[in-house]
Amino acid sequence: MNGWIMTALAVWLAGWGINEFLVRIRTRERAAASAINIAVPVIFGVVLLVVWEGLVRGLNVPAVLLPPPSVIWERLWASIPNPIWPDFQQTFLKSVLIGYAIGCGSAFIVAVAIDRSPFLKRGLLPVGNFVSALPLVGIAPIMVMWFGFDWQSKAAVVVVMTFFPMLVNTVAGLNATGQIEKDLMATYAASYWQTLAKLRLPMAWPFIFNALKINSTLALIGAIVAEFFGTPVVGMGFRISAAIGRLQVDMVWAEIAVAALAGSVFYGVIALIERAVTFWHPSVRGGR
Amino acid sequence: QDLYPLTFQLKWVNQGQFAGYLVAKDLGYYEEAGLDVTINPGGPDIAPEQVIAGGGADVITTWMAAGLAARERGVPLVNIAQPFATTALEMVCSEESGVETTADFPGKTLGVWFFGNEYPFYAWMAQLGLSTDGGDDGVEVLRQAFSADPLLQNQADCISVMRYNEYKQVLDAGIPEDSLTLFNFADEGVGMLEDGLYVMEDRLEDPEFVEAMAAFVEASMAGWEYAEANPEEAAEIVLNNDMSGALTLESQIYQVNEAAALVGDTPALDVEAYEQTVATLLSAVSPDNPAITAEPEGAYTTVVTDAIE
Amino acid sequence: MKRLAEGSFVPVAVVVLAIIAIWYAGTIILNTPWQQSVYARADLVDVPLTQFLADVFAQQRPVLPAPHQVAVEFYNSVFNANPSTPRSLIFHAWITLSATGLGFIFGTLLGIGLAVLIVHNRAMDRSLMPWIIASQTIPILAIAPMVVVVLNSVGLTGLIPKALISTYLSFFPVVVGMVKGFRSPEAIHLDLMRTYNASGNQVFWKLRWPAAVPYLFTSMKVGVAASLVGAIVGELPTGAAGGLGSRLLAGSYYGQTTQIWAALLMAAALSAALIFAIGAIQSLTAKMMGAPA
Amino acid sequence: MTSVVSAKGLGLTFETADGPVHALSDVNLSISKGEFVSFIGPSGCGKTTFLRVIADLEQPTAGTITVNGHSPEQARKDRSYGYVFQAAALYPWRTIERNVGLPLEIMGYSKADQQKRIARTLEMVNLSGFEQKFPWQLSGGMQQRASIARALAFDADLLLMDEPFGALDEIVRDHLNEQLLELWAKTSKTICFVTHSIPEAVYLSTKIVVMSPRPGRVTDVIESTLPRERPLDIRETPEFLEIAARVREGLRAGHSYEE
Amino acid sequence: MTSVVSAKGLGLTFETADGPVHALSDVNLSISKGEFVSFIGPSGCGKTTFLRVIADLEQPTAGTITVNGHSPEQARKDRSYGYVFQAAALYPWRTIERNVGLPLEIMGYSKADQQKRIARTLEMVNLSGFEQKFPWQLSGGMQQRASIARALAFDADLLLMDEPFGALDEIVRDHLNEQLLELWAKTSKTICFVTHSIPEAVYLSTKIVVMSPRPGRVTDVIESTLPRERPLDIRETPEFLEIAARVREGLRAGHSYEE
Ligand SMILES: Nc1ncnc2c1ncn2[C@@H]1O[C@H](COP(=O)(O)OP(=O)(O)OP(=O)(O)O)[C@@H](O)[C@H]1O
Ligand SMILES: Nc1ncnc2c1ncn2[C@@H]1O[C@H](COP(=O)(O)OP(=O)(O)OP(=O)(O)O)[C@@H](O)[C@H]1O
Ligand SMILES: Cc1ncc(C[n+]2csc(CCO)c2C)c(N)n1
Ligand SMILES: [Mg+2]
Ligand SMILES: [Mg+2]
Repeated sequence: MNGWIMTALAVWLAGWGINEFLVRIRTRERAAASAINIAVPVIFGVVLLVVWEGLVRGLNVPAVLLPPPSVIWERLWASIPNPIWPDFQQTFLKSVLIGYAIGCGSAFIVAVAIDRSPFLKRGLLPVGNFVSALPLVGIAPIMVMWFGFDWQSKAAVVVVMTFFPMLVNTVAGLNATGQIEKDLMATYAASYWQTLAKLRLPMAWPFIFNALKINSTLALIGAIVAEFFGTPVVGMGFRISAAIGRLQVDMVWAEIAVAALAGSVFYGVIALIERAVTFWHPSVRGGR
Repeated sequence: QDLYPLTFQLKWVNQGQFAGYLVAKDLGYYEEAGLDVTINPGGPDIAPEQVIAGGGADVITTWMAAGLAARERGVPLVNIAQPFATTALEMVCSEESGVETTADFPGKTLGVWFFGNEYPFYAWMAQLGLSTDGGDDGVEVLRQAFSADPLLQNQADCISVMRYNEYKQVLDAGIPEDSLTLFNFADEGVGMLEDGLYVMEDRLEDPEFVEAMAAFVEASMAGWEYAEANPEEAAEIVLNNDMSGALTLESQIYQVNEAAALVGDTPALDVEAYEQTVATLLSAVSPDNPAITAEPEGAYTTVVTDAIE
Repeated sequence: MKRLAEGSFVPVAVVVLAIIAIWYAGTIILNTPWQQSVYARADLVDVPLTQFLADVFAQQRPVLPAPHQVAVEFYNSVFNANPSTPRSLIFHAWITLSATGLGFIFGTLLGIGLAVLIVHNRAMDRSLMPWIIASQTIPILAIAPMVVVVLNSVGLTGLIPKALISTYLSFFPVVVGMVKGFRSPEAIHLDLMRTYNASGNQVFWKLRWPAAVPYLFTSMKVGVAASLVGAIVGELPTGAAGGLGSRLLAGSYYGQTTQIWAALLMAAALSAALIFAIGAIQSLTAKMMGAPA
Repeated sequence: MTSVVSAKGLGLTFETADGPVHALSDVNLSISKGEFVSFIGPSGCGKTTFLRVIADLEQPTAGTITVNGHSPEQARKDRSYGYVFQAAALYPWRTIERNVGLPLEIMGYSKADQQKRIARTLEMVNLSGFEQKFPWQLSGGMQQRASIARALAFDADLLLMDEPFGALDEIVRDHLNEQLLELWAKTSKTICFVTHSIPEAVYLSTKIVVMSPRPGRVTDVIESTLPRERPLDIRETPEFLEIAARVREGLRAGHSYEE
Repeated sequence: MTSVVSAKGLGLTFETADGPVHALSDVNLSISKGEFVSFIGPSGCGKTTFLRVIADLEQPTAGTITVNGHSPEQARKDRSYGYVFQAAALYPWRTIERNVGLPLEIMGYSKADQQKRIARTLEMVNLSGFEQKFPWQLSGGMQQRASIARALAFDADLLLMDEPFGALDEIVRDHLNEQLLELWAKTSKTICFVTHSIPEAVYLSTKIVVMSPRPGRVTDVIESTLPRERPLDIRETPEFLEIAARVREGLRAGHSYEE
C-alpha cells in the first residue's frame, strides 16, 4: 500500500490511542483537567486533517475535486489581505451581525409583546412555524428584489431566518415558569413587569440562549447562501461560487475554513455568555 | 451490435441552446451512429470542467475561456469541435441608465455573470481601461443572478444577456426594443467562442474514442440542421426534456431559432477565432480575471473533425 | 363557540387574514413603480383607481405577486396538471419528498448512532462534540453543487447526493437531542439498574432508549424541516432533474415570480405536513408509553 | 375578637378532563386574630386548596370567604399575608439574601430597610452566614428555612404555611416548631398551618381542623386546651396525648388506604 | 450467626469542587442474618451513603466492608440485595406490572415465573388490581408501595430501604409499617432501614443505629428489647417510650442545627 495512506492510518490509530488515554486520566488539578478537555478535540481535529491529506495524496484525488489541507492552508494564508478579509467584512461583519441583531432583537420584542395575548400566541406560533419552514433559497432572490444586491438584502435574509426560532423559543421560555413560582409572585401582588423582570425572564434565559446558539450558525449559512442570488463582487458566498466556476477549489475551501472558524467562534462566544447568565441552571452548574 | 456509451455534460439546463443535441438523441441520430448517449443537464452551479475531471462525463460543452482556464488549472481539456461559430453574449442597457456608448460606462452598475462566464467582460473592461472596483472612473460590478431581473427592477444600468434567452425576456416584459442600448461582445472586439465540445486529452490516444467522438459530432450537427429546419418540433423536443416544467413553447421556438443561427457550416474549430480568443484573454490578465496567464499548448485538436470529412 | 375561541383555529385564521391583508398592501406598494412605467410608456395618464388596482394585481412579472395570483397558480399546477408531468407541482413535490425522506432516515440513523457513541465512550464525547458543532458552521448549502459533482464522480447520482445533503443538515439536531435524551435518566434510575447488575445493553434498551423517546421526536421535527431544505438546495445545481428546488430556480431564470411563490408555498406545506405527521406519531407513541392524555 | 378568615358554605370543584374533582365542599370555618390553626388530613383532602383559596390563588365555586373582612383578592393586593409553599420555591439565580429580599424589592422597601429585615429574618431561622450562598448550595432543610424567612421578611399579620417542615428531620423540626411558637407568641400573628404530623399539629395549634377527602370537607374542629406556653416535653402529658388521640380518631374515620 | 454486613473502620470522602466532604468516617458495624436494623440521624449524616456503600453504588475510601462475606461488588453481581430508594423511581413508560417485572426481566426469569411473582408481590403490598395502571395514575403512597414490590419481586435475602415511607402520611405509614414487620417475620430477610422518625425506628427494629454528621459516624447502637411480635399499640408501652427517649437523646447529642 502506498506511503501516504499508511501514514494517515498510523496517525489515526495513534491519535485515537492518545485520546483514549487522555480521557481516562483523573486529575484534581483544574488546569490539567481543562488542558485535557481542549487537547482531546484538538488532537481529533489534527488527526482528521492528516487523514484527509493522506487520503487525497495517496489516492491521487484531482485537486479540482478536493485539494489537500496543506494546499488550502497555503491559499488561505496568502489570501487573507485580499480577498478573505474584505469578504469577511462584507459577509460576517455586515450581513451576519446586523441581520442577527435585528432578527433576534425584534423577535424578542415581539415575543414579549404577544406574551400578554394568549390569542395572538395561539395564532402566531403555528403560522410562524409554517413561515420558518419556507426554504431560505426561496426567500433570498425575493430579498434581493426588495432590498437591492448589497449586504442589506443578505441581512434581510438573516433576519427572516433567525426571527422565528427566536420568537418560538422566547415564547416557550416565558411560559416555562412553574406554577408555584408564579403563585409566589401573586402572593406579593407583583405587577406584570415585576414578574417579567424578576421571574419569567430569568427562567426564560436558557430557552433564549438556545435560540441564540442555533441562530448563530443559521445566520452565517443564510448570509453565504443569499449571496448566490446577486451580490457585489465581494463576500464569502460570492467568492465560493465564483471560485468554483474558475476551478479554484483551494480558494473555496479557504473560505469555508474561515466560515467554519468564524461560526465556531461566534457560537462559542454565545455559549460563554450563556454560561455566565444561566450559571444557576443545572446543566451549567455541574451535571454529567 | 453494441452501442458505444457516452455521457455528455451540458453547461446549463435543457433549453433551446442545446436543441441540436436533444434532437439528435430524440430522433435516434446517435443510435444510428452507434452511440448510446446520456445527456446530463447542468445548472447554474455545475462546473462541467469539474464533472469531467471527476470522471462524471466523457464530453462536455463549455465556453472556450472557461475551457482554457480549466486547462491551465490542471484539467487537460481539449476542444474537439466548435458547433457555435458566432457568439450570443451581449450587454444591454436600459433607457433610464443613459448609456449610449461605452464612454458612458464610468460610474454605472453593470450586471455580470460569474461562474466562468465573466472572462469576456473583464477583457472588455481591460480594453476600455475601466477599473471594476466602482468609483466615478470605473464601473461597479454586480454579480448578476441568471435572470433579467436587475434591469427590470432598475438595480443595474446594464446587464448581461444571452441573445437567445434573457434578451427575449427583457422584450417580453414590455420594454420596447428601441429604448435599449445593446453591446455585442464580438462587435466590441472581445468576442470569445461559446459552446464548444471538450474532452480529456488522454482519451484522444484511444482511436476508438476518437471514432466515437467523430460520430457524436456528426450526429449532433445533423441534429442542429434538423432543429434549424423544424424549430417548432425541436422546441417540442426541448420541452419534453424539461424537467422543471417552467419552459414555454413560444420562448423555446425563439431560442431554437436564435441558437441554430449561431451554428456554423462546419463543426471544425476556426483557428483564427481561437487565436483571437486567446489573444483577448491574455491581453486582460489581472488578479480579478486570472483566466489564463500563458499561451495554451494543445488546447484544441482537429483529429475528430478531420475524421468526419 | 367558546371552544372555538380557545382552540387555535380562530386565532390562526385571524393571523392568516392579517397576513393576507398586509400582503395585498405590499403587492400594491412593490408593484406600483413598474405599473407606472408601463403607463408612462403607453402615455396613459389619470388611470382610474379600479383600473390601476386591477392592473397591479394582474402583472405578468410582479415583484410581489398578489395572494390570489399565487393561489391560482398553485391550484392550477396542483389540480389542473397531470401529476406525472413536470408541469405539476405534485410531480416536483414528490421528487423532493423522496430525497427528503431518504436523507431524513439517514440523518436520523446517523444522529442516533453518533449519540450512542458519544454517550458510551468518553473519548468520543470529548473529541466529537466540538467538531459536530463546527461541522454545522460549514456552509454546506454553498458547496452543495460541488458536493453533487464530487459524488457524481464517485458514481453516486440521482437521489443519493441530494439525500446526503439532507442527511448532513438533519443529523445535527438528532445528535444533540439524543445525547440529551440518552443522558436524561436520573441518577437514581441508573443506580436502580446497577443494583440489578444490568448489562450495558439492558441499561440502554430498558432505560436510556425509552427515556430518550420524547427527545427523539422533538429533534426529528427539527431534523425533517432541515432535511427538506437540504433536498431543495441539493436540487438547485441539478436544475433540470425536477423537484421543488429546480422549480424555484427555473422560475427565477425565466422570470416567473408567481411560479416561485407557488413552489415556495408547496415547500412550506410539505414541511408542515411532515412535522405534523411526526407529531402524530409522537402522540401515538406517547400514549402507548403511558403518558397522561 | 375580629375574624381574620371566615368561610361559609365554601366549595371548590375543579373541572378536569376526567370530570369534576370536588376539592372542597361546604366548608364553614372562622379563624380569629392571633389563632394558630392546623389543618390535618389525608393526602388529597383539600388542605392546600383551602390555603390557596384564602390566598386568592384559587377561586371558590360555591359559598363565600372573607379575609380581614374583605375579599381574598383585596387581601392579596393589600399584601396582608405571607405564604410558605410546600416546596421551597427559591429562585436559583438569586442568593439566599436576594431571595429573602425579593418580596421587599417588589413592595418597594428602601435598600437600608431591606438589609435590616433580611439580616433579622435570616437570624431568626438560623441562617446567618449563608447570605451569599445560592439555593442549590444548601440542604433541603436550609432551603425550606430560607423560604420561611422570605415569608416573614415583610410584616404580614397572616401567615399561611403549607407543610413547611415536611422535608425536615425530627430534631430540626422540633427546633423549628419551638421557634415558630416563639415567633407567634411575640408577634401575635395569625397562622394557618398544614401538616401531616399529629404531634406537630397538637403541639403547635390553638385549633386543629381535621379534614377528609372526596369531597374535601371539615370533619372535626378541635379547640386545644393546652396553655399558650408550651415546652417541648408538654408532648408527654396526658392532656396532649388525649388531644392527639382525638385527632387520630378523626383522621382514621375519614381515611381510605388506597389513597 | 453469620454476619450479612460487616464494616470495619469504614470511611468515605467525596472530593468536591469546594473541597472534600467526609460523608462517613470510621464506621464499625456488623449486621447478622435476620436482623432489622434502622439507621437514624440528622440530614446529611451519611445514612444514604452507608446504604449505597453496601449496595456497591459508592466506593469507600477507607476501611473494609463485606456483604455476605464477599465484597459489595460480588454481592451486587450475585443480586443478593433489593434496594428501595427514597423516591419511588418507577419508570413512567412502564405499567405497574412491568415496573415490578423489570428486575425479573433483567435477571432472566421465565415469563410464567415473572407473572407469578408480580402477582404475589403486588398482592403483598395491596396493589392487586392496579397492574395495568401507569405510575402517574397512582398516588405517591401507592407508587412507593409499587417500588417496594419491585424490590421484593426477586428473592434477595437482604433488603436495603432508604426512607421508603418518608413521603406518606401517618395513617398509611402505620399500615405499611405493620405490613413490613409481617413480611419480615414471614421471610426472615435481613433489613437495613433508613428513617427520620424515632417511633418508626423503635417500632420496627431489632437494632437502631444512631448517626451524626460531620463527619458521618455511628454514635450509638441500640439493641431493642421489644419482642418480635409487635402490635401497633406497643408504641404506648413504657418500654417503647424508654427506647425512644434513648434514641432521641443520642440524636440530640450529635445534632447541629445548621444542617
Ligand atoms: N389544579 C387542579 N386541577 C384539578 N384537580 C386538582 C387541582 N389541584 C388539586 N386538585 C385535586 O383536588 C384535591 C385536593 O387537592 P389538595 O392539593 O388541596 O390536597 P392536599 O390536602 O393538600 O393533599 P396533600 O397532603 O397531598 O398535599 C385532590 O384530589 C387533587 O387531585
Ligand atoms: N455525590 C456526592 N458528592 C459530594 N457529596 C456528597 C455526595 N453524596 C452525598 N454527599 C454528601 O455526603 C454527606 C452525606 O450524605 P447522605 O446522602 O448520605 O446523607 P443522609 O444521611 O442520607 O441525609 P438525608 O437524611 O438528608 O437523606 C452529605 O453532606 C452530602 O452532602
Ligand atoms: C457552454 C455554456 N457556457 C455558458 C453558458 C452561460 N449561459 C448561457 S444562457 C445563460 C443564462 C441563462 O439562460 C448562461 C449563464 C451556457 N449556457 N453554456
Ligand atoms: Mg398539599
Ligand atoms: Mg438520604
